[in-house]
Amino acid sequence: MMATMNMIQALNSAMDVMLARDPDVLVFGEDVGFFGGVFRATEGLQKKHGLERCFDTPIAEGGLIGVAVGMGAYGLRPVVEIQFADYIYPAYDQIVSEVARLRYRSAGQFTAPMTIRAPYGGGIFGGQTHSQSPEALFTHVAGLKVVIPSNPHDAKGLLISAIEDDDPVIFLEPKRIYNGPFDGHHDRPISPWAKHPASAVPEDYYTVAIGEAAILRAGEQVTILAYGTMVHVVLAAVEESGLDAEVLDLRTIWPVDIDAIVASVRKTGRCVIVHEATRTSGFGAELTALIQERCFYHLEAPIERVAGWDTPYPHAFEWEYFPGPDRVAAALRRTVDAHG
Amino acid sequence: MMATMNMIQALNSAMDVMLARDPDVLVFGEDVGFFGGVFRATEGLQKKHGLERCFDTPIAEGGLIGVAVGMGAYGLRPVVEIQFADYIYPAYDQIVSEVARLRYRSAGQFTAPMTIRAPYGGGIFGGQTHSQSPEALFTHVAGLKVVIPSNPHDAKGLLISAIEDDDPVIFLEPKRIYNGPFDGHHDRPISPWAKHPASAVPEDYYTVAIGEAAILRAGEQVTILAYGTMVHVVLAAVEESGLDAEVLDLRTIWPVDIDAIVASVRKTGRCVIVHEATRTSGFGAELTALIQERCFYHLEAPIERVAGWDTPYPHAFEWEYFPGPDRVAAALRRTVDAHG
Amino acid sequence: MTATQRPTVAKATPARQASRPNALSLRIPEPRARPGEMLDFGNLRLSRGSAVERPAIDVQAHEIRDLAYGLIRVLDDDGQAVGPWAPALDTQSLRDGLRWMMLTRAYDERMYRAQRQGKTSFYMKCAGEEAVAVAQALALAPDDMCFPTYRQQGLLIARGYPLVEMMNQVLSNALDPLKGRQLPVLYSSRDYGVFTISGNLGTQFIQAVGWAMASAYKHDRRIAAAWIGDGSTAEGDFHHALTFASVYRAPVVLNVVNNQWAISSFHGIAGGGDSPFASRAIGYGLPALRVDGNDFLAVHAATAWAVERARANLGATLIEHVTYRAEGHSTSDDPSQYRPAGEAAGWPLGDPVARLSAHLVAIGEWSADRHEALRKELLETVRAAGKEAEAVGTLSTGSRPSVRTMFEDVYKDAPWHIREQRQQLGV
Amino acid sequence: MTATQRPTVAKATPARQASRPNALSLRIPEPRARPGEMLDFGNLRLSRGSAVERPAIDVQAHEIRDLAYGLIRVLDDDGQAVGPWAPALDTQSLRDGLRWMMLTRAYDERMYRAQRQGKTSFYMKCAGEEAVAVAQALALAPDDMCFPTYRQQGLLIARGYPLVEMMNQVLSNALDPLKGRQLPVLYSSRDYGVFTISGNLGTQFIQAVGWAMASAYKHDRRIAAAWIGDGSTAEGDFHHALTFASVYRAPVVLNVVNNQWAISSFHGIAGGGDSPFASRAIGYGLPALRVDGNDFLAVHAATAWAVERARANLGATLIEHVTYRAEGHSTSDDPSQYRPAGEAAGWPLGDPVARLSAHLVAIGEWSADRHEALRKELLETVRAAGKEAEAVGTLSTGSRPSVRTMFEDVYKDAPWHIREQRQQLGV
Ligand SMILES: Cc1ncc(C[n+]2csc(CCOP(=O)(O)OP(=O)(O)O)c2C)c(N)n1
Ligand SMILES: Cc1ncc(C[n+]2csc(CCOP(=O)(O)OP(=O)(O)O)c2C)c(N)n1
Ligand SMILES: [Mg+2]
Ligand SMILES: [Mg+2]
Repeated sequence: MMATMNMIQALNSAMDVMLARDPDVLVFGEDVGFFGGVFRATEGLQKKHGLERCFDTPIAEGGLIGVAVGMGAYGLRPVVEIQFADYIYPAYDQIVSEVARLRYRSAGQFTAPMTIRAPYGGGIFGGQTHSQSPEALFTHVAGLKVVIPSNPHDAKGLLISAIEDDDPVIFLEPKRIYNGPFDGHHDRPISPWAKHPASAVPEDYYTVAIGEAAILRAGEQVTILAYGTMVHVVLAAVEESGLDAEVLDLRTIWPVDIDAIVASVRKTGRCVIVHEATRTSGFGAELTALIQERCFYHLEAPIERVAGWDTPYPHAFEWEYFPGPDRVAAALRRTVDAHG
Repeated sequence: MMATMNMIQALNSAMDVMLARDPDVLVFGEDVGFFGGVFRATEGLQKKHGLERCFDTPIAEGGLIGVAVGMGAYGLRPVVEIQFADYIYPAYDQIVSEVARLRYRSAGQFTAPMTIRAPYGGGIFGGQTHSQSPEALFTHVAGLKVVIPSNPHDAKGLLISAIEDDDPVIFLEPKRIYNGPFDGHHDRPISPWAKHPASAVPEDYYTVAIGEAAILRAGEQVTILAYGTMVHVVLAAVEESGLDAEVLDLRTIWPVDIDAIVASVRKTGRCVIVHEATRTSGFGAELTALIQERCFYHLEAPIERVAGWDTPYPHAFEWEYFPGPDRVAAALRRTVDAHG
Repeated sequence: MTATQRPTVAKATPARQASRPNALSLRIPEPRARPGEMLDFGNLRLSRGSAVERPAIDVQAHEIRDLAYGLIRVLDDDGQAVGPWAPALDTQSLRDGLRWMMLTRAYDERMYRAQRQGKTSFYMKCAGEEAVAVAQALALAPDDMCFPTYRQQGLLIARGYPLVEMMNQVLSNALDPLKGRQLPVLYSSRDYGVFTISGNLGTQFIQAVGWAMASAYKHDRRIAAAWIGDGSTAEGDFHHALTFASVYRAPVVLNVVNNQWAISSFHGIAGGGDSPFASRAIGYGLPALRVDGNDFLAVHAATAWAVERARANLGATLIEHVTYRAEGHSTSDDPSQYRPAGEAAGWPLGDPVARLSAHLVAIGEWSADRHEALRKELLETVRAAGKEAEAVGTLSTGSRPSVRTMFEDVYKDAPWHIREQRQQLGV
Repeated sequence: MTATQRPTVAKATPARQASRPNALSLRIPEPRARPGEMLDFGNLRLSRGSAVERPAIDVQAHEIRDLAYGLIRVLDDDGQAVGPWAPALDTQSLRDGLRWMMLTRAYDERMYRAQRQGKTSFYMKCAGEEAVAVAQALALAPDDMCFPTYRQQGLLIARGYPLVEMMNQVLSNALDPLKGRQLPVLYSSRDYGVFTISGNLGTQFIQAVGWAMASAYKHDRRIAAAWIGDGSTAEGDFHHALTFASVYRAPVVLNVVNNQWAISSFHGIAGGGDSPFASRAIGYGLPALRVDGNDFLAVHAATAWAVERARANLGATLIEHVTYRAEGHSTSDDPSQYRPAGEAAGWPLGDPVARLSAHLVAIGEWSADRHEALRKELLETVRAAGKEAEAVGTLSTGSRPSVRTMFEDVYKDAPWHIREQRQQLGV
């Protein structure tokens, strides 16, 4: 049975399905219980599955991840919500030193198969502490997987895969597109998910594989790598620039779908990488390095990065900070025009 | 007056000089007071400058950095020690959300001019929690400077610069070379700093500027970028490979000396980057991206990264994990031999 | 005042039926009432004003552990100041306090509306909690350093920070002292002794201890004060603050503002059910005061005690202010989803403005007419300030800070990469 | 037992002379004695064995706050078990306890020497603290889950984990169950209910609470136990553990092993000066027991109480074990640099092995000869195990785990980048 869902509904449905299928799945975090989460992703789950299966926690991100480690060691599969990715840092020690390393240091005796959900990214006038994109702080940590969906269908399928995965998954949700795709044209009317094909979501169980990119548009002139909200911005920029670009939605950023990337860049010889995170040491740096190591002799132009500036995300300058379609289009043009 | 110092003595001397010059400088951290630190970097400072100027703290890295933020807001210049860089994560929220952003978010009203010293890196059989190189987790954070010395002379001069800097500085100390340079040949006799020219250190105040790389060896065939212990490994690899490499000791990794890097790579057309940190999303990724953006048409071979494997640092495999001179030399040879 | 109270009957925690005898089961705490249910404040530990002793400031912490479980109150039901904690505040101070609380409320109402009108993105009121910040501002010296959360706007108002400046911040306009960088209400004023408010909960608590340590190190006389919400006490920073304050005997007043809710989570989720937040201090050897946070005089008296103690180099005090968040968490919140509608009105400790006003009336220094006149005057003050600020600009219209400033203050001097990025944006 | 005690005269904290009257000053706590100074245990709160009541396990936490400040003791100076906490342990259990403590000590001595001989990189003893882990292992059920620090090797030994396996781990040889990945002494054994020990202090404390919550959620009967050092209580994880344990009433026994030192920092730097660590529990509404950690019977009795309480679904207990780290922090440490040489010998609570042995003698179940014979037997047991382990390999010689395994278990299945790196290394 298919239904039309926005991202929040799709995520909710994924947790609902997994709570029903697996008694070892628990959902918890700040405000996720009775209220259903500040973005309402867990709405109704406590009522349906019981107080003990979906509940509020104290405001202590390090505490709730620590608890999830212990639960994982017992044999449960916690799905925890960090209210905003900007608030994940108090849990950074538990994530880096414990969650990511449990399997390795215990030689497989203990594992922490948890899913850490966190809304991330800008575009909502959230200021510097409700807009961050910290994905690169996790891709550097061996033992973690990092997943970022860009539409309802993928969101549900990937979240189910994450919950079933025996490794810990950092599951970052682009909050700007919870309720509708957003192409960066903030001055145009908002479009709901219902008009987008990826809002057609099976009501039951299904998975989207972790580690596989989606080619959203085939093209010859340039490869664009993006994830999350930026996928929609990129598609708009491609359309507006009239270029024949190949657009990859990475979906899983680590371990990334290296084969899809290499195949595309070898074909186009040019590449632009787009993310919202601050540029320096962002995930675009790793992508650039991987590509130039593998496609050096195919590259006809420098790989460009379009990214957030190396400043905090300032409240008043949402659209000057946000890497919108104009900045992407300009980079595309530079890249396509470049020749040595 | 010059003296012969190892790195510990040079660091100690920097703090001693600054405690004497500036009553607003305080030194604190776990075990740094009466005992003088587990690596003895603060030995004698409490006795000489008084209990209140160099003291022990509770074991709470988040707490001691938090306290340093408040002291910075008051007008002091705290110099804090994190006993091992591996234990900096409990302070990550205070560093990312507070230390790095204080000036920005208060529009300059409040600043946190602190120096955070932390021994880092491997080569001492410290296992996975006494060997880490977390520098990239700080280069991604706007507002932080990251400094990594490779010898006693630079260590003292850079530490004084860091203490005097009005921005927060993450000061990572390659613990393997505290007592002598180490070229990665673990099976050869240990050489003390006294035999190395950089052990000649002025006893008094001097600075080495933050943001400036040092060209340790001029060369034409390939540029090598390194910092910390790896500088010595690289020099050995160059000598053993017989190649005419240009070796840059970055010293400050952020903001990095981009001019020196670009000038060198434009000249040689080839580049190898060496660090101990795990490879994926390590600082080598950012360096690679910066170089290919700026030197694309000068590059004759892919930029290579020689780095720690994407695993925790395993106790028994110190030398299989450590990127030693053989791995560096092999990368040099590949890079020099490469042609499209 | 306690009309809605009913006898204490603990609501049973629904627990899955244990499948085995003697099996363990998990307790998930729940509030006594949810939307549609009867109000129930039966677990609020109340004391009468005269019931709680006022010790000397140099008392040993362990001698006054009981104060963590009582409730310091001064104003009785007749509006009289009674008991050992009744402070010797002159009438002018009381009238000032009333004015600032009312000004805070009027300001909140205007800015809340401004957000609803699309003039800014976000706003947070402190309705019902005004006594905490205002009475404490009065008890602190003007140069003592404050480390507040987003819900102590009363500090700035009581210290005389210009309303227009506050509004400029909330509107992120061209005159915003924080240059449009911060979310509304995350003020900062070095000149008025208010530390830059963080979006990350809890961080300021330990920072205040550091500031106090610095002041002690410099043989200064200034002390620090910090605030944290009931929910946020669960963060590690809270523990760090108590630990460091105890170890270094830091001159700091540490305040827990227990307004019963942390967004949708009741105080029991933060661990306020089995032991009051004030009692956390006991284990660190710090004195704790639990105070009626809606009683202006009680808050003032408790704070003055802690301030005097800190200033005498006797170290930190933890004060729990028992109050109630009378409205939503923020403009993004809808509390009717998770708590009974009448809870604010039924709150047994009443409203701080009404209670202080009643006290002034009771002692013959105030009247309903003067109250109403003051209300109108303040409305006008706020309206005038609002006009002035909005004339400069709002988040959506008028003049904004220069985009160029977006790249400033990341570092003291912009490094090459920031300069390069500024040029890329063409500003 | 308390020969070196002298009257309590607090050592004055040297403070810079305040330059202004009434100026603040910073207190930096110092231990009562440093190398070369007279021993001073005057601030140790002792109680006699009969002085501390033993409440029913379903007591309300607030009724027994005093237990956080007393000291539960059972063995008196004559080696008799006295007072309400004297447990009904049969002789065989006592002899087992003695054996395991002695085996732990013998094991420690051998492995310490192995490190000195270059056979491994690092080692940590628990000399003087053996009663904590061993008596607690006895009081817990074998399938209760332990979350220890690096200083509870006695847990594994008392649970019968093979010595050779422990040695293989310390030597990082080919049979190391952790494949050479962990620093020596950071054991892990799922089969024996011992969680993988972290190099990062404190993290396990809250994890144990999570495990206990899981057990409660599954209506299991197993409980969890966690240990943390006095120094490490300052970490946020400690506060998280107490908060979550209180909120969800988790079936867990939370132990603070107060061995007076954290490397070179005395317990006062962790905030143990103004209030005992046990008292931290009070503010969370959790019961606290403070126990003579060198008194095997007292540790057992206190633990049994907490275990019974947790198993009855009454929630968590915090136990502070007052003990003494009789030797260096680790093989990297030299305690003579920062504490008086005779402090261990002068420790008022004596040595746990000697005290349990004396008790068995006093009740006619042991003798000096049997003690000596056991010591020799255990020495031989350890020697034989050591030979066996070293025959496999040490960190520097013999056979090591396959290098290939370095790339395993980062993830369940190695992704492309890990496979690629393994190929690069050619393994
Ligand atoms: C570290 C962190 N975690 C989560 C949040 C999201 N958040 C903002 S306010 C809030 C509730 C705080 O409640 P409380 O401390 O009781 O303060 P109150 O709002 O009641 O004044 C939460 C969870 C945050 N800002 N920072
Ligand atoms: C997060 C963290 N910070 C610092 C350290 C370094 N360190 C290792 S042991 C130790 C002292 C711990 O003292 P305590 O908790 O009292 O335990 P004890 O060694 O006395 O058993 C320190 C500071 C660490 N391992 N982890
Ligand atoms: Mg609250
Ligand atoms: Mg200790």
